[in-house]
Amino acid sequence: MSGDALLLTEPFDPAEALRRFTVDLPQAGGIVSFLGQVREGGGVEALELSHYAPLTLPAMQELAGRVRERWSLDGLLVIHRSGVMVPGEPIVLVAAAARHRRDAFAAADYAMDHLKSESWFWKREKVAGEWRWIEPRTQDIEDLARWA
Amino acid sequence: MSGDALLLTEPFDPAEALRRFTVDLPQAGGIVSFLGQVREGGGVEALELSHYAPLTLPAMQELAGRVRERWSLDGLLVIHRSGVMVPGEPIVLVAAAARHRRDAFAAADYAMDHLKSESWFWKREKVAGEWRWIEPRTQDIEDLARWA
Amino acid sequence: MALTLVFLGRLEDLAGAGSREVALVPSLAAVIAGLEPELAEALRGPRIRYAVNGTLVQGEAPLADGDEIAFLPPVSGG
Amino acid sequence: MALTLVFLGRLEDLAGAGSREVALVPSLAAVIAGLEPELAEALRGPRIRYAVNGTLVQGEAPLADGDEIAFLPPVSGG
Repeated sequence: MSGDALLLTEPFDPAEALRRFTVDLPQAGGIVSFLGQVREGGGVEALELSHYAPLTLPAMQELAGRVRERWSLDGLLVIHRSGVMVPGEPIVLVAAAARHRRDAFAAADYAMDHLKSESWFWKREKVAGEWRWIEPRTQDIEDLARWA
Repeated sequence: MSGDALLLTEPFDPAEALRRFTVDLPQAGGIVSFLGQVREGGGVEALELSHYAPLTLPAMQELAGRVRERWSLDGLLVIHRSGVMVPGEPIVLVAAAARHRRDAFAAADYAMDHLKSESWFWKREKVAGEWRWIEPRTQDIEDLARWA
Repeated sequence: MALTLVFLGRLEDLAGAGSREVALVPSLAAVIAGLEPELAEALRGPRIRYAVNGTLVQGEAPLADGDEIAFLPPVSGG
Repeated sequence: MALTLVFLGRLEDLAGAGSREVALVPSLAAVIAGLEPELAEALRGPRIRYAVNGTLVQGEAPLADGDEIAFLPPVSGG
């Protein structure tokens, strides 16, 4: 099965990543992708994600394995950035390829809900030159409850 | 608001279309895309979609308008092919950009369910040199019922 | 004084072409009655829809010279 | 005979650095007790998790020379 979980410390090109993912999967009828990027606006000058190497990538790989078990997929790709990013820069790309559209949508949606709430990333953002940590969000817990 | 509904009679590059869509939307936190392509396998040599010009594109534009009303989006893109396509070739690309992830997922999912079931396209596929028409599918009616 | 008929999907196979011209008659029912029996029967099917000049019509519609009548079977699934 | 402590997220600000070395002591409780009071109190918070050499631990864990102990606050939302 095609696909992988990657933790990158440098910028990446999501369109190119998606092109490479898709070209290997002519047997898939549908490919759903989610791209998360640093939002422009609200005075945010930069976003920094820190990770803890011994936990972060293994947990991403474990999540990818769970997604593959739960849905019938032809391929799954999970790319997550770490480090400092500026507005408009990609943070995360998830792509799920499946024979059936519903499987691809559900797998990408599930992967994002769990990446957002479970992944070992700590975020801070820079506003007016000051860094401040971003706390957990209630919405993420509600998103997770959808899959119980 | 960025985005459009396009009916194309020639091949297109979904990765490039998605890149152009995304670059104009730095204020969007998340972009969900669905790419449907002609599946390789099952002996299908080609797929032909025919459309009826006075109805097909206006209905796609009407659907895009409905999606924009129903969810809070920063951008929406709907591209659909017509004509003869070979396995691996893109048929449809839907992309929804939103501040919030859930809106982007729901809008792309809804747009695909309605494009598949309501759009004025008639398909036939070529297997072992013979063209045969593809009939409506029960699954599409079930998919639609999710949004009632 | 003519009408253009457009046959979509598998109706094209039954009609032998994607479109044809016929002499002007005043109603959809009269158009259909003037066609080959097998094609006419298919066009009267409960799931066939009609458009006159690009607008869907229910039941009957008055016809005029130059009108385009499209016969639309159910669209194909995904 | 030393331990490496790693402070993630906002704990890094409280500790003044992302990591530090401390002398070997036999338990997590003893490690925390040896730190500045404000930092120690934060590390005892109910939502802080611990990992020893990359493995999450519940409550206590025996410690040995060279162990890396990570203090993990709740991860940030999306």
